[in-house]
Amino acid sequence: MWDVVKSVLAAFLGVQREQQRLKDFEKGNPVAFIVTGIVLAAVLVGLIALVATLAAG
Amino acid sequence: MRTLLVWLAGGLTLVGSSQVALANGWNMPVGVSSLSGEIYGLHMTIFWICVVIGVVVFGVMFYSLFKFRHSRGAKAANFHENTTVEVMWTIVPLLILVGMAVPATATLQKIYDPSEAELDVMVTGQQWRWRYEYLGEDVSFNSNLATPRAQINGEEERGEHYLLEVDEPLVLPVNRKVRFLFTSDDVMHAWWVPELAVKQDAIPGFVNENWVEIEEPGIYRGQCAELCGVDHGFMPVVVQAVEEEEFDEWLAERKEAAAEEAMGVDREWERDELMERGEGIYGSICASCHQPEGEGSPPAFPALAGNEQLISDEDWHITTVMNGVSGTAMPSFRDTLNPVELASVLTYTRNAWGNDTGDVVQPADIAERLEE
Amino acid sequence: MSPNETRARQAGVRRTVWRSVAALAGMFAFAFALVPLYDAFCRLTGINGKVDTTAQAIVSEEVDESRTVTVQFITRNGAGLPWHMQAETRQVRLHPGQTSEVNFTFRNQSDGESWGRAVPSVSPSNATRHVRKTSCFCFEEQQLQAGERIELPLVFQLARDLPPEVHTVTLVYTLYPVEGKRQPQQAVVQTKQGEEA
Amino acid sequence: MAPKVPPQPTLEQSSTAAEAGHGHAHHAPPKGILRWLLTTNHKEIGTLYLIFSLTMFFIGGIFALVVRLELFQPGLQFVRPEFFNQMTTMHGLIMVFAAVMPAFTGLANWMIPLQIGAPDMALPRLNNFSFWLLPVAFGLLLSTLLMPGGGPNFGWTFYAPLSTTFAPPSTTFFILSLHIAGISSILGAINIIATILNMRAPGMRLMDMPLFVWTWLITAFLLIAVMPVLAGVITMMLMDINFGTSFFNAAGGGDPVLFQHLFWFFGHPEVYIMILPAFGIVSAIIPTFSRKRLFGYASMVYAVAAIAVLSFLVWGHHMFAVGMPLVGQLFFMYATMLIAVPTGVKVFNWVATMFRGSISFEPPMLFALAFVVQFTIGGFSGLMLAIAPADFQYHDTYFVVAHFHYVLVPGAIFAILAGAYYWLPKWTGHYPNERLSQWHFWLSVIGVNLTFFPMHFSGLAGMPRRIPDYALQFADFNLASSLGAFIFGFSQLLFVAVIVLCVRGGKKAPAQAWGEYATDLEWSVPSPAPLHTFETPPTFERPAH
Repeated sequence: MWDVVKSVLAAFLGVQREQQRLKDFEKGNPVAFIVTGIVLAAVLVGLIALVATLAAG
Repeated sequence: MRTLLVWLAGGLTLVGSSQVALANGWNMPVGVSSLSGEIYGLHMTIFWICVVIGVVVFGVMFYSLFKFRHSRGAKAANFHENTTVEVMWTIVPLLILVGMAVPATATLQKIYDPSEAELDVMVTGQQWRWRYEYLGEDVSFNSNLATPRAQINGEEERGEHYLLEVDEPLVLPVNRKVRFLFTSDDVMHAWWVPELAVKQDAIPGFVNENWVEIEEPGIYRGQCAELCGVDHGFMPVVVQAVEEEEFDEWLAERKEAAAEEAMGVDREWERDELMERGEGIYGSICASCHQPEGEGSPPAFPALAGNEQLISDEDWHITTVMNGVSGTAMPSFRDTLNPVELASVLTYTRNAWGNDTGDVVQPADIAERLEE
Repeated sequence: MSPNETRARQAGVRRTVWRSVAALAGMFAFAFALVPLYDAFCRLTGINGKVDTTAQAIVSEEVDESRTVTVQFITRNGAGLPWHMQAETRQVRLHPGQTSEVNFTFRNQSDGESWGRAVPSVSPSNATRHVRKTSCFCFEEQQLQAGERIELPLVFQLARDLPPEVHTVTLVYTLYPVEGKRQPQQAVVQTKQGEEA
Repeated sequence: MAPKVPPQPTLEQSSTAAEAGHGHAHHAPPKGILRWLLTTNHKEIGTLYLIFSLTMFFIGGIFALVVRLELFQPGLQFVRPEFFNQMTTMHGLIMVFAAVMPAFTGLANWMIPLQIGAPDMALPRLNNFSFWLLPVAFGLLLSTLLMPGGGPNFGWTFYAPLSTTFAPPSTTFFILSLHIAGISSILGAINIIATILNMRAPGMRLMDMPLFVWTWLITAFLLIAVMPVLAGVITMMLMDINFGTSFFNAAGGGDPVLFQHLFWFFGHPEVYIMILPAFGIVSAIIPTFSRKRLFGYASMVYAVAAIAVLSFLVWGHHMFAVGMPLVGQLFFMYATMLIAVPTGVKVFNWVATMFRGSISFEPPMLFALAFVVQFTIGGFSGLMLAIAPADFQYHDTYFVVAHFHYVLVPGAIFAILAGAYYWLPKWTGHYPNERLSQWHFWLSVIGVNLTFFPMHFSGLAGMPRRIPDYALQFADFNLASSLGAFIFGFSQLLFVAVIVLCVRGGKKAPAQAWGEYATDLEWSVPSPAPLHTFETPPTFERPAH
């Protein structure tokens, strides 16, 4: 699970090693990646919103 | 390769010379409001950060293009990833962005400063003029483009403030916080004066607010910044900032003038008097849609010259001008023109361009309709 | 390619197409769902000065006498309605927690009856949620007979939790004609709604 | 700078099935116009898309030149403001929906099956239908110019209520044409997704696909997500105009600001729809002419995905001046700034690909290099625009016009031109004329920069967008912009000349027209590519590391 999250996080930053990606695509379940992606995107939205709320005081 | 360098040099010279020739007014103005300087500073900071990043990135790129040319016999290396480098060029830009966001957030917070204002001005956008109301002061007026059509059409030499001049500027005091309320009568407009660093949309049916504190007296010019129809380009904003005492005097004078005008409503007006006044009002308010000769531009803007209904039905004519027509560009003028102005423009349109009805609409009649 | 492979491919294509079509239908519906969502979001956050158009209850809470807030009333006449609307006062000064009543006069200056609606807007937007209206002419469409004049109240309370930085609240009402309700025969069936408000 | 083609390696042409006749029962294609009307061949449909897009590019370009002619000097000289507004609106609509988008769809039609080793698109008949919707849609749109009251005059963003209550009578036809164009895009997107997901050569995994295919896959998802929203918005407009609803009309309890939220929820991803495939093209060209593998293939894919996700979170940055609570401004500002990260990654990867390569400057490479530099300039101004307090000064000025034209003209359009030069040998079997291509490139670069660079200055100095006449202090900038626009516009005729010459003859191109570093599957079929390719799927072999 942690591996999936790590890979998706790497995707968000646009950074990934060749071997890791090969591993992902050999072993990984695409649905897991998509779901993790959506969840992390929601987390990102929440995070930006949180920072914005804090900054707005 | 040599051609490339020659062209590059040529291009740079061109850009450089245009900057020198136009040194006056090729960048965002520093402005005269309490926040405009800060916004200018923010703009320049981000600009220079972009320049530095650009120099580094394009530097490496052009170095590579020059150094690793195939024609020089360069042999390609065989690397195609490097996690360290990739993490670096993700993290470093992220930090730079945080560095940009901090001052930007601070400035934004100042823009949203809600402390109490000393003067409230309601700004209403209308196709194609601005209307200013000093709330609680009984002073309000329309502000129309003052540049003659002859200049626009090239029949006359263009003046210094071509397209950026109005018949009545918005007069504001310096060193007082002025709160603006923006709204619109028809479509979206945007009120913008670069030197004041205020740009806010005027939305029909809704109000928006913003504020300014001007620090230097002077005349500041801007334009409507949201496409609002045919004459979007002919809807300037002019703000005249004056010392506080001067402003108070001006406001008192305006109140007096309004009161005087109201007194004149009751007397019987001469036809010529109304016609003359009406022609002026028609030119600044009506002509942009209905055209200077009343020919209109159908289907959007009907002709007034020779308009059967207008000629035969005086009551319909008066109600239409007073109340406007819903769902069209024809606004209601009951609040924006006073009885004398309404009577003048009605008399004018009933008698100009061969509409010779001979009718004289008296200000007193209009006032009575408004009172009812 | 073997017939089996071809068939598998075709099945795959069919599956992809159906999923895409489902996603499309979902997004089209989502676009329309955004309209009420946006409305709800606006009312929740006060974006755009949108206010509730239904009556809210007055909350009995302690009046905060340490603060005084100016409430301005602005009335505007949209195009096409021969009415005149005016607030009896231009502004009131209130403490948060206090309730206030202000009368608005509506006059139909034509010789036909007509329907109108006052569209409310509040500025600044962060005050929107803290203006509780228990009674407002803006909740309903109004009908006026020829030459009729009515007075309608606005009863509202400034919530005590009005953000401390707010000193002035502006309530703006823009009067618009109600389309399709200008025919007298339609209007006859309706009872005069103004009196209920 | 002639292309240096190494001796062609013997290719294992896994039955590219070029040999005429060859067993398969291909119906004799109908002759003449019917052949083009009824074709279901991805290459022919691709050609149709590209020709259509080029035609529309010139029509939209003529509209732009009318605008630039009027703005050549202060005053109203050539057209009235009514017509000027129609020209700016039509220029935007045609360029976005009829030139750039169909050009990418055309390239996708031609190249995606070739790049993934498929015999055709997954849904060939649908493909034909989605193309032929386009001439209908844009014929209708152009015809509105002749209707009473004129064509659309409310800007390509058609903000309500200017586009509803106050719109010319032809607006209903404008909505209809946009609906048809939208259906065409959606059908195209479905077809592309179905093709990419199901028709890849055996052994080719998603992460083996060329970047052009990847970027198009993500673009197609974006299209499916946002085109229905556009359809929803224009349907609401249609109802407001014709059926008395009040979605965007304050008088009936609606809200004009809602229109902008919905429009930009579609509009911002739409911007990426027009740039992501460009990333794919450039990512194919730079390695080829640097004779080196693309740096960070995986990061490139992920960066595109990240940009696509973020594109749904930033629509509010088009609306900073509309009035929004502080929290909203901050949210959209931060989210927008974040997009700079994956975009930066892409630029860095391209530069790293060139670094220590062996670079030559054939026409496709020239356009790709110009793309990288000028797209980045557009990116910088985009970053400046993201800063909300400063955006109050930039918003709706020529600074914005400069920004999005840098991203779309030397951005998207240069990438399309680069792609065309890159694949012309595959399409026609001949190399494009070197000298003419060079002229085309240099005149385009000069023209584009002369047109759009001064717009940064006029915008900062205070010139609003979409005005038919301007104050005297903007005169010099506008003079330069107009000159540049005419140089750029007319130099595109050279491109037509290049294509015509290339179709008719020229230096013969081998299968691997740009050398051994162009390793994608399209280079394994002969040049010109025969009408039917990969009828027996090739076996994909991963390049050895």
